Amino acid sequence: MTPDMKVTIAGVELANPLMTASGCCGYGEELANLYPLSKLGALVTKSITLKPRLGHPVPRTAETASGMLNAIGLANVGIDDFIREKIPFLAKQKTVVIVNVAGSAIDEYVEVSARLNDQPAVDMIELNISCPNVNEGGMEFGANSRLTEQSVAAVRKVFSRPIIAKLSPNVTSIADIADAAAQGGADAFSVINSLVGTSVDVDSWRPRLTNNKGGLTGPAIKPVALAMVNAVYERSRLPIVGIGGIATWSDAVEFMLCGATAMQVGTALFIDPFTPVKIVNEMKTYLKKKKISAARDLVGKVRKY
Amino acid sequence: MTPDMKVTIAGVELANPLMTASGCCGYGEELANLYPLSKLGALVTKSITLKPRLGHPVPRTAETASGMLNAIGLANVGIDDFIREKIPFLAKQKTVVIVNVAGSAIDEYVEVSARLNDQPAVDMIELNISCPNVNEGGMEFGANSRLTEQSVAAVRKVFSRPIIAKLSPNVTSIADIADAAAQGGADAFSVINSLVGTSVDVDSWRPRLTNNKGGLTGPAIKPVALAMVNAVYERSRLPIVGIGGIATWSDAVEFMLCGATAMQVGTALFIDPFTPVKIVNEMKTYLKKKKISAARDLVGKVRKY
Amino acid sequence: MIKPACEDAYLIQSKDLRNSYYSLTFGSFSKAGQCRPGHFVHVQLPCSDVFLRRPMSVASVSRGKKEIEIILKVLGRGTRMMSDLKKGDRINILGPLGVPFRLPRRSQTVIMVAGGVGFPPLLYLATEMVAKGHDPVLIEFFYGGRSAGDIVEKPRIKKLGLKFHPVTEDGSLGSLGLVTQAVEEYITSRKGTVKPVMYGCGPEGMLKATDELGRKYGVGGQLSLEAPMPCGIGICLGCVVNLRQGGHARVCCDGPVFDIGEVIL
Amino acid sequence: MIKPACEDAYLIQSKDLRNSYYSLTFGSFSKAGQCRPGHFVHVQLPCSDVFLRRPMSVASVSRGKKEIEIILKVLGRGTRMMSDLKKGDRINILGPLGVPFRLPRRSQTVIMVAGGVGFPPLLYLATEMVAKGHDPVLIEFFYGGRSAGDIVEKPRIKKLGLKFHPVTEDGSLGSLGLVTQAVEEYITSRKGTVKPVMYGCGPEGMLKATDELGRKYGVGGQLSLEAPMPCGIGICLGCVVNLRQGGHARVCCDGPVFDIGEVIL
Ligand SMILES: Cc1cc2nc3c(=O)[nH]c(=O)nc-3n(C[C@H](O)[C@H](O)[C@H](O)COP(=O)(O)OP(=O)(O)OC[C@H]3O[C@@H](n4cnc5c(N)ncnc54)[C@H](O)[C@@H]3O)c2cc1C
Ligand SMILES: Cc1cc2nc3c(=O)[nH]c(=O)nc-3n(C[C@H](O)[C@H](O)[C@H](O)COP(=O)(O)OP(=O)(O)OC[C@H]3O[C@@H](n4cnc5c(N)ncnc54)[C@H](O)[C@@H]3O)c2cc1C
Ligand SMILES: Cc1cc2nc3c(=O)[nH]c(=O)nc-3n(C[C@H](O)[C@H](O)[C@H](O)COP(=O)(O)O)c2cc1C
Ligand SMILES: Cc1cc2nc3c(=O)[nH]c(=O)nc-3n(C[C@H](O)[C@H](O)[C@H](O)COP(=O)(O)O)c2cc1C
Ligand code: FES
Ligand code: FES
Repeated sequence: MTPDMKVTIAGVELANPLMTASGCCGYGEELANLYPLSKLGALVTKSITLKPRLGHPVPRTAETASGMLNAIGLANVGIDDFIREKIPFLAKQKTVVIVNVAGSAIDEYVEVSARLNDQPAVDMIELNISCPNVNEGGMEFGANSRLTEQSVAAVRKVFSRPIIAKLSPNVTSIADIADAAAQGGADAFSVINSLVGTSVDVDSWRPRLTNNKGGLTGPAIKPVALAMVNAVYERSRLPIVGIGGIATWSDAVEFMLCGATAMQVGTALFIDPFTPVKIVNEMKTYLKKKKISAARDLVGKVRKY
Repeated sequence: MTPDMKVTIAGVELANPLMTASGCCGYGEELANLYPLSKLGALVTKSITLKPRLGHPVPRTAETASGMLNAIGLANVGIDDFIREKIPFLAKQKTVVIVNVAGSAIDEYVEVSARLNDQPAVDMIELNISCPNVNEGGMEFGANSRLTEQSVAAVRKVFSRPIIAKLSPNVTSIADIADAAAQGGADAFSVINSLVGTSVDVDSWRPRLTNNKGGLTGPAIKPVALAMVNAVYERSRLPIVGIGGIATWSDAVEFMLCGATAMQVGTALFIDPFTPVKIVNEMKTYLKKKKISAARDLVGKVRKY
Repeated sequence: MIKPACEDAYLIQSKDLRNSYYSLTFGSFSKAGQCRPGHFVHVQLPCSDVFLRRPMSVASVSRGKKEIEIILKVLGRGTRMMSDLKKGDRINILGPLGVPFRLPRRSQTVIMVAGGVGFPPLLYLATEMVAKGHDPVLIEFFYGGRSAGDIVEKPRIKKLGLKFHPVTEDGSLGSLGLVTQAVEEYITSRKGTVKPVMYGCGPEGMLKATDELGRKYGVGGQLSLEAPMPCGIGICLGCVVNLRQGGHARVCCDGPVFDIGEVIL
Repeated sequence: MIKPACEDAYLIQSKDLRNSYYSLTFGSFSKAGQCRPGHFVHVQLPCSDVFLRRPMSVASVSRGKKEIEIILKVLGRGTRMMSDLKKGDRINILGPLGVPFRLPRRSQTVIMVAGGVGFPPLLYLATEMVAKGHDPVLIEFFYGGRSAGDIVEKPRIKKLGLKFHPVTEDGSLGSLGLVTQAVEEYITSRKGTVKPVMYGCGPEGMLKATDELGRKYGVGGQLSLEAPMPCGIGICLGCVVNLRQGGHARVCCDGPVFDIGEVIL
């Protein structure tokens, strides 16, 4: 008997719980050259902003121990070109399409989300209120409960399908921020975005990123991500999309046990673009061995001491 | 010409900028069997509490990607036995002795610190207001500016030599907490303690730590620690002791460039107990090559974009 | 207290003992001559995909040649990577570590209780005792495993001339059952005639049962324990066990060898 | 667009070319036959101490045998670990990747400008051209380095029968100076007589100078660029360069080969 891999996030059914993470799969075109995107539970696009952005100058990535730093700077084609050039391709893919939305002011989130509301190919949006590059007075939206609630509430008014709030790990209490996002009308959470970090070249004394700092991702951050997924799970009943260092089937199982209904693979795609496909297959083997009939039965089942 | 490795923290001169981190070198006895402790800039003891503590049941450590989790639970001999059994040994070592102080209420910090004030062998104390195991209503002291200021101020009244406040990375703004600690009378900061994280065994569905979560340490967290050291450096003029994932001379140089005057080595001692000694030697070679006459000339010299 | 070395050694031989067991011999280890039975070494893999060191009991030494042997079973990532090592590969060794076995008096009857991967330190202990003149027929070497495949290095054990008692849970080799059952039978059958001393190393359940046997029949001796060991030298406090008298002991440096009855197993 | 493979290959030969240069040949790579000059492969080291893949130009292929060769210079952690690989070691290869060189017309005079570690793709290009019937004497192969040691595989280049122009900054081999100075002399001396096409690969400064030469003298051609490449397939946006026409291009998949004048170097 093949285990049932389907999971549901805010009423949207996914063929399996594995998504590709925002900023780590472009708009899907490159991965579609490697495997049919129908093998993914969902694809999450690069963050879309109102205007096109080139992002920060290179170097904008750096290698670290079991991870990497990036300060791409929300490089993207902007909402106009996204709708014109990318949506037609995405509409043809047999996978759930989640568009990640970013902005530097609430108005920008609202405008981009409103435009996406008219695009039926967009199944959900993921609000990136947690990017170190999105500032209002030097503070991430996602680091502040009030701003989090306000931005989600504002988008809620213009977007009628599910909204996933992508939470920042760079906070004292991620569960408090999750509460605020839920209050604003979020349907689900993505946990976590990258941790703020930096790295310096000891020869030139230059930061390794032109942005001076960036986001730490990859296996290095997995323990932090798992703890935060579990903290949100214990606080809120909304579904959680777990993110952070997932590279193997057992990583994915750990996230589900800690409370994630679905997972996103980011950095691991750079090491092996087939990672989510492999994880789905190997997770099936695991479930069979454990005689578990459905992947969703793992959610939150960690047996705490 | 040999580079000058001496650095000064709050008026206390260290032979070199490398210390061993609290909880990673016991009370110094084991390392003294490997090399004279005079090779260290300073030794920081395991956190000392009022009463002896056995800590959490095992398993209380777990391996992660380029790092580890621990939830030792502040196991220590307690202030009485510390003074009776450990101080005489430490007093004989030709290194600066920093005693790390922990407690679960401000009174406890005060009492332990007052007792240490009478011990001339104790050159400084490091206030551990950042341990995930020290709770007041489920919240770390170090996650809250008010509690941080209060606890440092209370200890300030009873301890006359330098106080280093050890800051938690599990906060929205470590610079704000640093401000609060300075306000309370801290003379220096240790940045950072461990990041909250967890890990689950996918066979047994059990957390890998009986405490369910623990502190992530090791090279995995180095980029986060560097960014936090730099954030505190840009906010405050007090000296910083950089901690987090330091394993090589170039790690140590990165920390100094980001603003650390001295550094602590924790997890790397478990891989190679000689790490700080090696770093001091290799840093000398680096300084010579770069024609820099004193290690302290590196502090804060990162050439930001 | 021995001052351990922390230095690079080189794999000079890797022998596949079947059923995931391997014998690895490392050369150029300056402290080989100071490794006693019960000592362990803390092995750092050359790739930090295995981040922490792994403790491995010393199974034999070639003093003059600065060689030490470990015998391992592939259980997880660290042991798998060790089994993949090739001749000439560099490996960093910290050791010898821990408190070794106290050797018995030469006339004593000795019961060894080895379970699975706990066998290597007892092999070394028996070898050392025989080399030092202990009459091998006084050594009752009980060695238990799931099945025949878990009992490795049989010829080597037998060559020592000791009394070899293999025990398997499926009866595929030696007597059927748990090794501690066989030991209990031995003790009860000899009761009063000999005053043996017991040495045990193996999985948790086996150690617990051995400890109980010792206390029940008043047989003294020592057990070598396992625990997760981040540092191996007493500085992390990750490896503690509860002592019967109260308080904790660190397995890495207060042990790994403890007296029967000392630890709550 | 070629669908790249992502599969394990095996080192079948490692040749020390001196001065930190190595030639590595990997076997069992199913897409060897589809690797064109200018393509690169993205190499994953067997230990994640080197966490990200490393891009390496294809230097030659043995189609039937499913073998590809790369030539590397040890510069940092990744290349050091590659140079330490031993015969039989498994390595994961993602490739072929990128846009390869556009081959010149058969009658064209071709100027190759190779600098240091940028030499491998041009070696492959020249080899392929000659194999396809391009008259080797039409290929002016300029190859620059600090000193003689940076000019590797000389016999192999010469065997192609092309016109070989080594250039060193210290004059220890060939002409003295920068390779682009030698190229400029060549272009000015032949001005009007030939309409060459230029291919360049090498360090940043060399590429910039080659690009300027091309634009100054109206010589078209292509340059192969380098950039830090986390993914190699266009999904991370870490490897961008500024285009002269405005906007960005990704070096990994819009390049690494770009037309002279296309990119702001
Ligand atoms: C003093 C001592 C001597 C030992 N001698 C031998 C020996 O001679 N031969 C042999 O095959 N094995 C021996 N072991 C056990 C061996 O160290 C473990 O099997 C090994 O650590 C498992 O590592 P792994 O990487 O293969 O498994 P993993 O599952 O990858 O290990 C993951 C983590 O768990 C810890 N761990 C897992 N199982 C154990 C265990 N049973 N004991 C301690 N830590 C564990 C590891 O240290 C590591 O941090 C000894 C252990 C100790 C404490
Ligand atoms: C398309 C392409 C083809 C290449 N072909 C070859 C080749 O055939 N032979 C060869 O020797 N080298 C080649 N390189 C360069 C080679 O990839 C770098 O020398 C190598 O990445 C340096 O890696 P390292 O681990 O030794 O150095 P490290 O300093 O450890 O690298 C650290 C980080 O910096 C990045 N990095 C450092 N230098 C470079 C660089 N020059 N270009 C890109 N990334 C860099 C690495 O990707 C890594 O993330 C090529 C690069 C590209 C982009
Ligand atoms: C190169 C890169 C670019 C990213 N860009 C975005 C982005 O545009 N929007 C966003 O919400 N997250 C972005 N992220 C964060 C990822 O979506 C994800 O939250 C993070 O990488 C943690 O997952 P991982 O450890 O699997 O990579 C980016 C990450 C990387 C590595
Ligand atoms: C096993 C272990 C025990 C620790 N115990 C303490 C402690 O008692 N008090 C404290 O302030 N920090 C403690 N720490 C945190 C370290 O002092 C240090 O801040 C942290 O490990 C980060 O440094 P590292 O990456 O070099 O290990 C402990 C860390 C480890 C790994
Ligand atoms: S392993 Fe660290 S104290 Fe025993
Ligand atoms: S390397 Fe990732 S887009 Fe080019």
